[in-house]
Amino acid sequence: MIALLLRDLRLAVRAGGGFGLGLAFFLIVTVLVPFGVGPETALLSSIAPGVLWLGALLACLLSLDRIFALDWEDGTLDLLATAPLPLEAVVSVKALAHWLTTGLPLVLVAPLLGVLLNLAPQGYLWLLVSLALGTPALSVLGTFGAALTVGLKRGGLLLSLLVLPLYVPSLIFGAEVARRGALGMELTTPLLLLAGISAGVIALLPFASAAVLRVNLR
Amino acid sequence: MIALLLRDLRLAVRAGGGFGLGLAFFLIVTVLVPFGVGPETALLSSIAPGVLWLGALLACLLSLDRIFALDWEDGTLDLLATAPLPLEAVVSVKALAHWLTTGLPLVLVAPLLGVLLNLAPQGYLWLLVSLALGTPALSVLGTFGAALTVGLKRGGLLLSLLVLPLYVPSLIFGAEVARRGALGMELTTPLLLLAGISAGVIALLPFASAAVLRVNLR
Amino acid sequence: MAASEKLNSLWSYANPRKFLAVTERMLPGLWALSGACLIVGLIWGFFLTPDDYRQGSTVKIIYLHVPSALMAINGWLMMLVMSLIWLIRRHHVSALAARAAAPIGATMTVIALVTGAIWGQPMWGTWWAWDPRLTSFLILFLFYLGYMALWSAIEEPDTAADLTSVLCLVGSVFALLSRYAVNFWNQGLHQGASLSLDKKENVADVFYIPLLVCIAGFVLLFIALVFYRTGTEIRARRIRALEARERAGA
Amino acid sequence: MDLRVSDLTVARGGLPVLSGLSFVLEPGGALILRGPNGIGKTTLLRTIAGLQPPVAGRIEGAEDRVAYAAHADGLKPTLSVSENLTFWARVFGAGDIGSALDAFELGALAHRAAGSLSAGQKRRLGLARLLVTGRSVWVLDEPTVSLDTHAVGLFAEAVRAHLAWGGLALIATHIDLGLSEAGVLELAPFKTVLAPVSDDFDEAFL
Amino acid sequence: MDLRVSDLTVARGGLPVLSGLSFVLEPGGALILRGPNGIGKTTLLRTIAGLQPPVAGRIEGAEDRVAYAAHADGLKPTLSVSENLTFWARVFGAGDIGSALDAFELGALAHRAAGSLSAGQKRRLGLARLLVTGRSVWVLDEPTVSLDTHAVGLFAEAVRAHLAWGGLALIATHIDLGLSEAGVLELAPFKTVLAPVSDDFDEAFL
Amino acid sequence: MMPDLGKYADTVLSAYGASILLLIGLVAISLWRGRRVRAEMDALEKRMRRDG
Ligand code: HEM
Ligand SMILES: Nc1ncnc2c1ncn2[C@@H]1O[C@H](COP(=O)(O)OP(=O)(O)OP(=O)(O)O)[C@@H](O)[C@H]1O
Ligand SMILES: Nc1ncnc2c1ncn2[C@@H]1O[C@H](COP(=O)(O)OP(=O)(O)OP(=O)(O)O)[C@@H](O)[C@H]1O
Ligand SMILES: [Mg+2]
Ligand SMILES: [Mg+2]
Repeated sequence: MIALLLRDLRLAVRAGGGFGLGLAFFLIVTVLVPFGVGPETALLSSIAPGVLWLGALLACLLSLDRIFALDWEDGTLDLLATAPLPLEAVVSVKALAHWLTTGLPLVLVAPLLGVLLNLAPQGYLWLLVSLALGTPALSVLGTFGAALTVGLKRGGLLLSLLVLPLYVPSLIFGAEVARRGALGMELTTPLLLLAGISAGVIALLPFASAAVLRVNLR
Repeated sequence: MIALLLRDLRLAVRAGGGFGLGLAFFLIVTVLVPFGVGPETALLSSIAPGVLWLGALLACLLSLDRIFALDWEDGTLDLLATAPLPLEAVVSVKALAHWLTTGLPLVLVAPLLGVLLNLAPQGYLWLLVSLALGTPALSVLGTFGAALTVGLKRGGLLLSLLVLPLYVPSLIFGAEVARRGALGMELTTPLLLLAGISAGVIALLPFASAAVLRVNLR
Repeated sequence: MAASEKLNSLWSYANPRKFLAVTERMLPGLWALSGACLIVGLIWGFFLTPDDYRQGSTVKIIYLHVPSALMAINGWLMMLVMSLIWLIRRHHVSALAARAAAPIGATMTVIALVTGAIWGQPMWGTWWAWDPRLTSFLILFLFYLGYMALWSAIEEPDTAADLTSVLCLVGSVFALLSRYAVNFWNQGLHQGASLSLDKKENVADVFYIPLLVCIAGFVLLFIALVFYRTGTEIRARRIRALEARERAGA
Repeated sequence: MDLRVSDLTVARGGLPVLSGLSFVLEPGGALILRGPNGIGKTTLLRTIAGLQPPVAGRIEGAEDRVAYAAHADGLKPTLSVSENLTFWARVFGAGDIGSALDAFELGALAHRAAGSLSAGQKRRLGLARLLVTGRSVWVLDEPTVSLDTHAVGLFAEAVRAHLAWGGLALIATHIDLGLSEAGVLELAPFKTVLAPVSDDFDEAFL
Repeated sequence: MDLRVSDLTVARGGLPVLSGLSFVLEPGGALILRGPNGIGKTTLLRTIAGLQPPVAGRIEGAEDRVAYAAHADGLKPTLSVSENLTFWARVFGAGDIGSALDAFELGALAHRAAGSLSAGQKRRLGLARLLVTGRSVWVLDEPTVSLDTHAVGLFAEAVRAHLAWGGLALIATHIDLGLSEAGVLELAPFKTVLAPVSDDFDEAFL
Repeated sequence: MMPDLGKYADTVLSAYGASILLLIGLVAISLWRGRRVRAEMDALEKRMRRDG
């Protein structure tokens, strides 16, 4: 299992492995927003928390199809399914590897991009906290979506369609925490709800993902 | 050549072919924006043109890797390169097929999504016009990017990274047209620039794409 | 004893042949009844009810809006039940019924959204507002879309049934979650002060009886459509099997 | 432990392709599956490997004992030959990769990225994976595709060593492997003959 | 027109693998390339097909006359067998697909999606593609992988018909194709021996 | 017989129009596909009975 995690991390940092590309996408989306909506500082700073959360979510989303697609194509998944690892563990490790290579870097770089969008000074801490609590759920939900679509050639966009509505609660509470943080408002309730969703998803969804993956392999 | 176009269109509408998924992504991004930035109508309506352009651009971007990746993986590209079609024509047909299956539906559905973001009533016409003029350039530029990254396993995000800067001018002028249209302002200059970019790109870029593709095949 | 027997006989409708035979007999009646209810209810509502004192004639939209909104939610619930039955008992008919219901539910969602949007224009001065009810309906619509897209993307029917059923389960949980999330995020306009229907006491009957007739019409139409479309799905599935046989024979 | 297959029916694409298949394979035994293209060899092997459920019949002695090798080798092009092998050795918690590399003469290629190997070299690496699984039932689908005659010899030796150690091997192939001691099972007689159209829909879904 | 290869050097991964290769193939002639795994057969065939440039030497008579068939068949899994073939027939503007289907006994499968074929059936479809190109130089990389003996016979017949029509064929393979009339070129002697590291940087880059 | 819809006539009529169109469309598509599939199945069954 650790072998699997290490392999996934190693593959991600190898040439063409995609590490850092989620980050780059996040950066570029953030940079493009001012081109789209215009450069007024006040407007930008009022939409900054939401845009950063959205950007992180999209960057995460786009890297989802890497979770299983390559392993499916070259037959690794078939072999893993006959290996002495429970598929639930495989799925969880995959989600963890995805978070470590995509979610974590996004969390760390988000404050930097906040500067580009004139995020209010008191907003940085809560942006960081909300992303740190929310992105693991995004990875686990994404793993579920990836397991659902793994058999389909180039299921990438179908994957997005399936996963995005699942992301809505996390996005709402996460962006709410970040926004309230930036405005200096009270934010315990959304923060708890955000954490609750993440905890529930991490605890339960791997079983659904493994079941779905098993169906897709047969 | 018509055979190629027809085949691409047919593949796109076949199960799992991805037709309509670009659309779905566009829809979903537009829907998610209010969750991120909050539901205030005035705020939404002021960022609407920019967000719609960005959403269309991202939806287009995400479907780029379909242009060549599948044909590369199953060896079709090798075979096409040895076929009696000039590679420039292949590349142009691919771009056209991409626009027909992705760009055109985006253009047609954008006004509907404008409603969701409370776009100002006078903005609809110009949103439509700017997208209709701008998206062909996005497809052609994207084909170039796809040709650049075709050899790379899972080059999807690298592709985004390469193509996004190329999209910036189209995005700036396109969003400017849509925004000025929504505000009822004068918009001839950005409109002409947008159309100029599209025309230039369509006329010249296929040669670059074909050259790059040839290098990638060897 | 009797109860379990009854249960057994209920499961026997999961046999496609029997299902087809039974629904075949019921369908003409269902079509007629649902058509009658819809026509009576809508004509009654449209022509014979008074205007509301604040909303004017727009209140007549309620006869389409509320029943379709109800059926949009109940359609998903029915799909959830059918998915569970498929996952537990593996009756093909239930999986196909869930598949057949999805486009109906999606259409109902669209009707609710469209009538709501049209209604919102005079009432709230905008086609669309990010009101929680509206928003959660939009999310429901996305779930319907994803569900249908997944069905059509997978070729193997049993695999598709398994995957869409799990999606339906997980989706239901998240549809509920987003309902609460959305409520938390925006208090909204819907059912706000602009709705004089809150004072049900004085106008109740005039609006209510035709509304009930319309709701009955929508429910019956939903059932008729599900029966009919499930029959279609069963036949399509059989065509697939027969064609495979034919090819294998060749 | 024996591998016992009794009255097995396997399906692909929702249609049974082979039925009434029974055989017993004892430790140290090898069975070669033969049959024309499309008869259902791949389907049968996937079913025995536990990747898809059988339609009818039983498979005993396969669970958690199978090392499966299909057309796709499960190799990561960006990892080196030894990294690829080490990964599988650790997943299965068994074997050292040195002897596996030697058995397929991969020593000289150990530090090359798997993606830069030629077709036959890749295949050799895919077969070397079998040696690090420590599993006793080898289920192999056309294992010698792309191999030159020398490498086919290496493969036959590896199989012999596996059998001598008490392993079992089930191999689908179209060409001669030089494994004279192995039994041969011709699959053509087990091809499913579909009954004429029945009115029972539930059955006709299959 | 002859296919002439003179003093050819081909490279893979930035390293020359075969050098000093010359041969002439006349219309109606077939040449079978043999050599151990990794000697450079695939590399040579890709160079002759024009997919990569040669390092040195000349190839004459190949341009726009080559029909290339590699491991990957260029089939779309969602299109049917006949749709796949029709596409290639129209791209090459030649051939009717009926005779190609017949030659590889694909008639019964014509309406099946290519993705649902077995390994050997796919390969047959990939070979049938050659017949609709109307090209005279067939460049084939291990064409009979996954084929059963009957299908190998069909392939040999198709090659013979092609040669009789005046075509040429260049085939890399490890197994016996039953094409006794074809010449055989053993590649092992042409393996590049790299000179010891030279001080001339420009040269050392190759 | 037409009731007076006042200034909201457009609103109400378009709501009714759109909804009824959607309902009719749904029913029509269902019936159309149902008919086609049923005919196809009957033809197929007949053919297969005759052949084998
Ligand atoms: C796109 C917009 C809208 C959507 C998606 C929507 C959705 C819904 C839903 C889900 C219900 C619940 C049905 C039930 O639980 O009984 C409902 C009921 C209702 N809606 Fe809407 N609605 C929308 C716009 C509007 C507008 C603009 C109005 C009027 C100003 C309105 C008036 C009503 C009324 C009066 C009810 C019945 C409330 C009750 O049962 O007490 N809706 N709508
Ligand atoms: N979706 C499908 N629908 C109908 N038939 C299918 C489907 N998928 C596969 N088949 C058929 O199932 C049969 C068994 O395929 P399988 O891959 O097991 O054959 P195989 O014996 O491995 O052949 P090969 O030697 O060519 O690899 C084939 O005839 C194939 O055409
Ligand atoms: N990137 C690389 N760096 C170094 N060597 C490479 C690289 N890519 C390929 N090679 C080597 O080039 C040689 C030629 O490979 P090629 O695929 O042409 O062999 P082949 O004769 O087709 O072998 P097979 O019979 O196994 O298919 C192989 O030895 C291979 O290992
Ligand atoms: Mg096979
Ligand atoms: Mg080779």
